[in-house]
Amino acid sequence: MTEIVSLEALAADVAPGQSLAVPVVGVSMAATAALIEAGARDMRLICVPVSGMQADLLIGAGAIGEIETSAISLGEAGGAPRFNAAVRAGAFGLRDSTCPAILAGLLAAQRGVPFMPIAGIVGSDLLQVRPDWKVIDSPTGEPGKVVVVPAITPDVALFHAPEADRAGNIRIGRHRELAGMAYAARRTFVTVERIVDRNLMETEDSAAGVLPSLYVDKVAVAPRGAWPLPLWDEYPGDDAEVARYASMARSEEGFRAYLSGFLSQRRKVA
Amino acid sequence: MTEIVSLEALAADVAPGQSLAVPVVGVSMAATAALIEAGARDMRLICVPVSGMQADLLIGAGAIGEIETSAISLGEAGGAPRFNAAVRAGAFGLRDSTCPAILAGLLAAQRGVPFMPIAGIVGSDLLQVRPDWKVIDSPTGEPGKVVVVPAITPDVALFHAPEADRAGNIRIGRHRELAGMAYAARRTFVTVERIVDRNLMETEDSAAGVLPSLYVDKVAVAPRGAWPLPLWDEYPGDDAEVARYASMARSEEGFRAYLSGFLSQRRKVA
Amino acid sequence: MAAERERRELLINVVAGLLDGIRHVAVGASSPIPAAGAMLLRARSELEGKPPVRISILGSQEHNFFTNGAIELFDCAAQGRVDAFFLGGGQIDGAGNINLVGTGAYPKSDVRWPGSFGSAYLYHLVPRVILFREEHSPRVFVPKVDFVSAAATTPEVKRRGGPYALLTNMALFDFDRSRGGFALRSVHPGYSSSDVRSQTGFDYVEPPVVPATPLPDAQTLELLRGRVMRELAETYPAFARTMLQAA
Amino acid sequence: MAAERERRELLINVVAGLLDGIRHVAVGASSPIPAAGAMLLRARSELEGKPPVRISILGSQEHNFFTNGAIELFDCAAQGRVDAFFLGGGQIDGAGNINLVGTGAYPKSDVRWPGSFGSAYLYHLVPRVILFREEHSPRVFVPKVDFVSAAATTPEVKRRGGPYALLTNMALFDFDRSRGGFALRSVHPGYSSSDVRSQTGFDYVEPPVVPATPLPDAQTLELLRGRVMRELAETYPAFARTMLQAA
Repeated sequence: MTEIVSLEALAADVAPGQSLAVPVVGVSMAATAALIEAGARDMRLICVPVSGMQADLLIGAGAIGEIETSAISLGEAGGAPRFNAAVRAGAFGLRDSTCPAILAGLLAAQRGVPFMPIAGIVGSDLLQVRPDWKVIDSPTGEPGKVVVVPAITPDVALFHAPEADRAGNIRIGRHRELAGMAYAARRTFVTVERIVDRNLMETEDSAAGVLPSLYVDKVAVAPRGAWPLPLWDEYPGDDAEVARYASMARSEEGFRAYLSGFLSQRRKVA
Repeated sequence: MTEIVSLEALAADVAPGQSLAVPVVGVSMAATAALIEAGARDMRLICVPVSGMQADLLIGAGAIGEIETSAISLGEAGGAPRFNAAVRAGAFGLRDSTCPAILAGLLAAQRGVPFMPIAGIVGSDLLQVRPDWKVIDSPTGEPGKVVVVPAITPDVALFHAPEADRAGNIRIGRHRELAGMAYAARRTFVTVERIVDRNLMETEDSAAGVLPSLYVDKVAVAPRGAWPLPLWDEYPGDDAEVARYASMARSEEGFRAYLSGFLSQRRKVA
Repeated sequence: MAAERERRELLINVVAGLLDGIRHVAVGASSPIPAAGAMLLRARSELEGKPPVRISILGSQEHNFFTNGAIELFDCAAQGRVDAFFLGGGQIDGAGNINLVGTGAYPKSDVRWPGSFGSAYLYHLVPRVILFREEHSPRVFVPKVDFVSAAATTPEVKRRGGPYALLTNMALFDFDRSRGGFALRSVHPGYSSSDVRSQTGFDYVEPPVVPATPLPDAQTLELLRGRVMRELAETYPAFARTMLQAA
Repeated sequence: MAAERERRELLINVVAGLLDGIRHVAVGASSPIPAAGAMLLRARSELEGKPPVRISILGSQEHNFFTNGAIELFDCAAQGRVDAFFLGGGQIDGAGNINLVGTGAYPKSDVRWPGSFGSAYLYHLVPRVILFREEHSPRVFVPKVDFVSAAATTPEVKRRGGPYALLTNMALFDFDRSRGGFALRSVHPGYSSSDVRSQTGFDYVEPPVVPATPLPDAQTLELLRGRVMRELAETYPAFARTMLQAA
């Protein structure tokens, strides 16, 4: 059953070498700071299906051993400087992907099958750099070549959401890829803005937007836990802060200065 | 975009020989009556993943040319008499399945891939009677034998739900297999208890339980449209009526008498 | 009526025992005895301070932890998140295979049953599948099923799931997966091991002395007749009513 | 500022023309010009009584018709329910292949871009993919991309999707799928066809007389500066503000 723990306890339970799945909406920047504080290292990051400042911070902090992603970008603020530098330096294992392939790999894990077929992709050089992807003749149904990708089973899925209830049910709204991460992962850790007393599963309408506690191992409260990224229905992104990061992180020293400020800022909130 | 039409117009737009996907929760008994009134015949019924009185009525009325299902049963009221009689008589093509295989076939259509792998099933005689299912060696990921099933693309998906809004968005709550049917199908027809003026996509909570109008071709209003079956949040099943059906439908004559009463009853409601 | 209640209470108590140690059990629709067994286990675990037991009852609003539609039970089993499930069968054979399709030649079965439901899948994926069939007769327990809806053992593939026990009105059997067959564990009061032998169409292992299936003790009966029946009434009002009226 | 506004208005008008006839267009995040083009088409279709146009803008709350998470755009495209989409590229070559990964040898790219996003998939599945890249230079338009994120043509598989046109700051090209290459359709006012030739690193077909890309007419400008900018402001407030301030 779901445990309600402190942010520190949540972060401390991710071991070096483990794979960590993170989303693009509902990013737990609070847990990211806590992971860095806890000295996370050699993590295998799985971006579902892309990432931005969260991945760049973890990379810059030296926490990443391998990364699987369809893209790392700061959006309006431009390229991800620590990612780009680390790629040029060959600082970690790089598994370039394409969005639906990451989602298909997670679905294979959700379904308990070793692989998942996926439309498109043929002709892409991704097939050259991903020898774990294969092109096969469809064994049944309409004949034709189909790409298949292996299951992705993250050790831990980690995200941030507006609310949990006391039982550990999480309100995710339409962001069903958050549920997909949890179904596929061995364990799921969630940070939330707040814990509510009502049962989120109570009505058909509210239950429709809920990840059941069955899939949730740990919950920690982290107010403004996505900052400076946005959280739906709660707060917009702090674009100026992301731009400030983009500018400072261009150099290693600038990144260090930003990171130290970011960690103490997050400590103040917590 | 979604058209709002009469029940008769909705039923008239299902052509002989077409495949029709129907669910186990959110059954449109109103459209079933309208289809029978319209003289539906040679339909290929796809039960998602099982059916009961709806399939049995269509079978008894001679509307079914082929049926794909994991089971046909009247639940507490026992076996489905017209189904059982028709199977013994070889009255239609029978494609026996198992629940997750039907859902996997629909998912393949949703994903635009020709097939879908599925766990389990090995050793079942279903593999003998379903030559379209294959056992393959997994082409990637963990080695092992895996069953694959072909895509199922229904011509029409048909179900009943509590509400549509004016744009054709449908409130389905947690019953996501209804969305799955619609994603997979070429066209989707929905009957509803009522059409509401508010936008069902308005809030994150309400949107989470909505099938978007993008997938909905026709909507018809049919009050108590699932009767005598239940509709979540609206009314319980009329178990006495289903039991009366089960008893009458044991004979061909009894079935005829029941059907005639059922059709005039439904006409009165409409 | 009182005898019928006792029969059911014995079965519910056996079910609770078979489920001991699980975290999540799923129960099919219209399965009041398995559901009551699961509720008895949940109540006991709570009283004894053991880890909580989660019960999913298909089709129930109250006992529904799922929000992803019809596939979720199957996905959940595939992920190893369902520890126990119940299956029945029009026919069950000595190898543990079950038939939910029909008798005679397929497809024009002599007797047609509803169909395989999710059995072909769940039998592979749920570690503790309890075969529950009240009618104990040679027409149910056959040497070889006419149609294998779900196979009990498949050495050609890795699987975590399969039969764990078979519970009937007369007896309780264990299933030995390495051997692929049943062994009589106990016979319910009122029957003898030779009654069981004569009513079972397949062969099975039998210990030299066959114990009687234990009756529920006083504390269990109190739980069962109180809290468990109240909880059960939310999902199975008719069943709970009969049980209470018989009291 | 006024010149910048005119440049954008021309591009928006071309985009609307390229989308003519579609029912559903999806637009990536941070793509104000494609989004404005789609909104212009929607407004026009409404005025002319043509079938309604649906616009999905990724990451927008207002223009979000999806309720099934990140996979839904991709599923929707696979089902044939997305008629048009926009892709860019750090490099685009004469065969229509695009590179969103980086230059030089993989994986230690000389210049690394964000990554392939969904391009490898959507290029196969969306019938009308419009390549939109404002910078028109030989470093973008190369003879052969260093990394194929998404391939334009793949005779070895059946596909409904692929490039339809390429729109830049200087010109508009059509893509011929049977030949697998571009043909210059028109050059924007202020540039000549030899400007285009000198700034394009790949070969392409050029008609004997190259027309100028038409400017938006008065009615279009009215729609664009009024209704379309108001609608755009919901999703791209900063962009809409610049456009209005330049007026």
